[in-house]
Amino acid sequence: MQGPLIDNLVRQGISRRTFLKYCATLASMMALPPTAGRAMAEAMAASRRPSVIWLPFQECTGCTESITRSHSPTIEGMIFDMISLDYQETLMAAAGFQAEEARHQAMKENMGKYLLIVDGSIPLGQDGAFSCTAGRSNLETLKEAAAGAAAIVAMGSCASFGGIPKANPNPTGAVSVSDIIKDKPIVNIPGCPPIPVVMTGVLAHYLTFGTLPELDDKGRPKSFYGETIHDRCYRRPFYDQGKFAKTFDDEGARNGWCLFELGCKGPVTHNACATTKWNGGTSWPVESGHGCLGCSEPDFWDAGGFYKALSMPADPLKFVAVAAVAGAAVGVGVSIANRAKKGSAKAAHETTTLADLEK
Amino acid sequence: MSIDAIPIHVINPLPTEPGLTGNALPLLREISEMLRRLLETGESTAIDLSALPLTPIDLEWLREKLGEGEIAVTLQASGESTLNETACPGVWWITHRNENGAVTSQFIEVSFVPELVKAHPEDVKIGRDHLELLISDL
Amino acid sequence: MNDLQFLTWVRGTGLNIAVSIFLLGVFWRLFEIYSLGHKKDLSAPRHASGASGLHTVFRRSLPPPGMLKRSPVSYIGGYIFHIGLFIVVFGFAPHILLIKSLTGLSWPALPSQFVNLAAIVTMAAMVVVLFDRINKPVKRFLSTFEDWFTWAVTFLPVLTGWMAFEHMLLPYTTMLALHILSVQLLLVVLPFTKLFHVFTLFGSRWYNGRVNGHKGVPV
Amino acid sequence: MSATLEKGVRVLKEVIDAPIASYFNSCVHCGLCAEACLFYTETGDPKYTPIHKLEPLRRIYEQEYTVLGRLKKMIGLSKPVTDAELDEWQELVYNSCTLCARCSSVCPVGNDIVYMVRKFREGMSASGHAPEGIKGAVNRTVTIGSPMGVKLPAVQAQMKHVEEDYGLPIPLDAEGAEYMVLLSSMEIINFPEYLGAIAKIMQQAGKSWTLCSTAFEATNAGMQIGNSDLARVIVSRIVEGAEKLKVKTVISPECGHAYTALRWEGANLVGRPFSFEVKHILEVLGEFQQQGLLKTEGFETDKLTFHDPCQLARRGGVIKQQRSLMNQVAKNFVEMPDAGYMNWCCGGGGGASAIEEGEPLRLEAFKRKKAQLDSVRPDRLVTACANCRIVLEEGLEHYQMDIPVIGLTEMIAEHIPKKGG
Repeated sequence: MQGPLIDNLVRQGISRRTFLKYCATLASMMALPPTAGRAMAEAMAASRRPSVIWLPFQECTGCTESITRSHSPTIEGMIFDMISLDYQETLMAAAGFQAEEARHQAMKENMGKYLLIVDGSIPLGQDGAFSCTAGRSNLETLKEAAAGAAAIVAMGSCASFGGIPKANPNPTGAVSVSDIIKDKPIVNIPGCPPIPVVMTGVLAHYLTFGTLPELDDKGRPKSFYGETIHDRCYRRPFYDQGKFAKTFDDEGARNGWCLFELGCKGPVTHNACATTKWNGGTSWPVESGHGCLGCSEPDFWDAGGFYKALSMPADPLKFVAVAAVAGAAVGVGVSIANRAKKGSAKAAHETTTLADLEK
Repeated sequence: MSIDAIPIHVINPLPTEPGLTGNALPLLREISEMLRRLLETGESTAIDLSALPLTPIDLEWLREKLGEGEIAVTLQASGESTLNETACPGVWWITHRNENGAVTSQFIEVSFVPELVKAHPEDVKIGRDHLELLISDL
Repeated sequence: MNDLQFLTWVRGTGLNIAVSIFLLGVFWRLFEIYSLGHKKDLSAPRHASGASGLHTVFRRSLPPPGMLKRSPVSYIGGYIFHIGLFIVVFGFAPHILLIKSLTGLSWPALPSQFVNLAAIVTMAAMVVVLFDRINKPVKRFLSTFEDWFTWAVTFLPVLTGWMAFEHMLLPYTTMLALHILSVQLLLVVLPFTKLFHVFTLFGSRWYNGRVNGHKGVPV
Repeated sequence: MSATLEKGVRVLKEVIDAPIASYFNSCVHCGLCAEACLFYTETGDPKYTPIHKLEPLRRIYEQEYTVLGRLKKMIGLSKPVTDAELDEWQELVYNSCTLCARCSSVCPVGNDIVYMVRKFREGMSASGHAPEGIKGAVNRTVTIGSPMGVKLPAVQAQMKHVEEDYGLPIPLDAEGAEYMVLLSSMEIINFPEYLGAIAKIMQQAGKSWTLCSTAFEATNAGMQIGNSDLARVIVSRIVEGAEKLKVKTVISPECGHAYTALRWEGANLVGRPFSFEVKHILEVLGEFQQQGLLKTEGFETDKLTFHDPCQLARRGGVIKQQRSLMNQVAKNFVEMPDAGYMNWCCGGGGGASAIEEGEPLRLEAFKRKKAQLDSVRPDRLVTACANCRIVLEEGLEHYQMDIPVIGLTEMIAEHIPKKGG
């Protein structure tokens, strides 16, 4: 697969116009000016194919699945042709020493220039023994790979924020990439899994402009994570009218009413699902009748349960009964003391006579 | 699979935004300015309609004001795209759809011919090679 | 701690602490106040219809003759902000869900936009009432730190709730967390400040009404 | 000579009860009670805000009976009440409060502020902070028998006069009479017509009645100063007198505080329910009127209005009787604004009229009554409280308003046809 990207695409039956159209749409999604679409198309078409090393840590391969496997060949999948994916355990044919050798080779040849993609969280517990590759802990591997990377892309919620492995009680001591690497530009592309077009958008931006796109305070590309699911949700008007589905199969659910009461985390979840949708624009969780889980936010797994509305207590109120009893006990104690005090004041009462009116 | 096959439908869709936001009118002035530039310098320009705070009603209003022109181009590329000339020649209304027919992006392009309609020299070369191969085979 | 963790904390541990202190305070204070007891009235009662503690509990919600004119801001502002608070607290769907999850009680919600409007009106009325407190010599004279503090503690939840709803100033998640936190502050201080009148006002009206009811005076 | 701060605080600890605790915890400092108090409305001075008059009591409550208050006192956030402070509060608790209870009837959270003032006076008097004027009145009531120093011979002299003037017997110590009539010393000295009026009314109704030689005086300065022990001494005389004479009903005279002291506080002071009924003279007249025992002839034709004594109307529940009695004898009876339940005090109730140094403030507060009268412009003012009557007359004179003040009972009696005439 040598030569410019466009040749590869054409070989796979994707026309230049299709690619141009795709780039225009991608630029639009990333809130770039229309001219950027053309610039991206030109840059990517003539891609200089940077070396990319993809490290999987504590992950489920869902992120890889999301980006590379769809029901039909997609441009997202094809776009991987514009990079030189020099190490990806799941996709690469090589194994064992051969694979490790490829990684070291790529790192050496492209020192300071390669892009590092990470999916999965990094376990710190038991000296990192929970997840090792080639006899080395993920932590070591990450530190080594990050040292020579131009930038790091944390793919998915695990790499971005720790994800499910970090969920309470976090037995492996999982942390995110940005918890460890502090001296490299890091883009977080959270989601469980993340939306494929975000990955391609970030790659396209990097290839076109040589920089990472603008990020929010959690390191996510603003153009995709700038707004909440709730803000862009087609069910939003029902929220404003106070029309809520109460169960998953009631009249309200059938009428497409708001899923807030069923635990939808749309209001606090920043992602582009409502606009990009999933599976080639077929649908997305809320459209299929289920509330948003909030998977692109840190610690979404521990945010009080998927089926509990945001305004409901995240945990059962454990101390209230004790507090009520304690309050009553304090109250009774004070009452007894007060009554004793009042009683002794009464007992000490000396009948006032006229003379007692004077000091 | 098309979305219509999924049996969840909004039975009582809400009426769309009751009114115009007022953002569409300045856009007409912008387009007129873009046309002036096209005539003076030959420079093509475009507006990304999804980047602007326009309601469906705004878009409808804009579309209606710009009118229908003589040329309507249909592009089959990972879903259908339409590149329609408006009643103002040089102003093109471009809608990209995906394989499912959903609108993925919308542009107004001000150019003599939309960029996407023109054949790329590389493609023309491939076509010529293909044609020459065809002739030599005859 | 990031914004979602902050939100989860206030929804979990924070709420737990706040509701516990609130309940502890309420029980403690109610016992402390009402256990002081009072003497039985030995004078012969005079019965009159409409004169009783229960009557006064309700009747005292209306301004006595001539008073509305003497202090319109207190009454109208007070009505608006109390009713507004009631609408906002008990009419907004997410609040009802919270109450339902805590008590099992539930009722239909009001449209969110209406609640939003009520919140704006409530805040406006509260600002007017605050201005009246600053402006009116009597109110200013009576006011202590507690009066300004409790005003702020009551105003903040409405403000933060409204700003969260309107996506103002801060991201929704942070604002929502601040909103819940401000409500918790309100819950924590309520039993120990003049805000406790939400409980004692019924007792006070009842005592007043009963003393007068004994005399056959419908107050 | 044993009044001390410590004693005052101890007495307050005794009287602070659940209602007071509830009231202090309910107060939101809305200031509406000020709008109901004539001492504030006429002076505009915020220190006359009713709830503020209780500030030392509030602190004692908080420091003695709440955990947080105790803590605040310990760390110095809540200062102990001092003699100097109570001295300063004397004016607020006595001079500028007539126990009229208008504040109690407007408080939106339902605080019975006057209930608290009454209790606070217990501590004020026990700590030696009661005003000289009321102390003198208490002294005279306890030692001589009446706040104005009237003794039995003076009463007997008036009885004789009245018997001569009206030609009707005034019974004294008649055992088994249905009614025992009490007087206020003002009626004995200033308004002897009252006794004559009673004689006429009782004769027409055919009821037996009597005065009591050991209990002719109804007013209770002990209650006004706020000392239950002394109030008990005074009220016990009446109870003993009524029980000795075995009367069915004791009639409280046209005096608001006498009525409250006897009707509502009396049984609580002596610690047991009465074996007789207590009625205000207007209640008795109202009953006679309903039973057809009160027949009058002729009408007053000039413009009359009625001043409701606070203790009778707002604090006593007697509101309708006076109106129907007025209408029986007056053609041109007009009501003042706020009349009846929400009437404004004359400014001299609750012992305030006995405080000499409080007079300038009383006269200032009288502007409220003046405004009420100005809006009606009556020819004469009728009331049913001898104390109100004196205070009203003083105020009217000060503001040079030529409106005579008369007692309702006397006015009714004037319309009772002479026997056989």
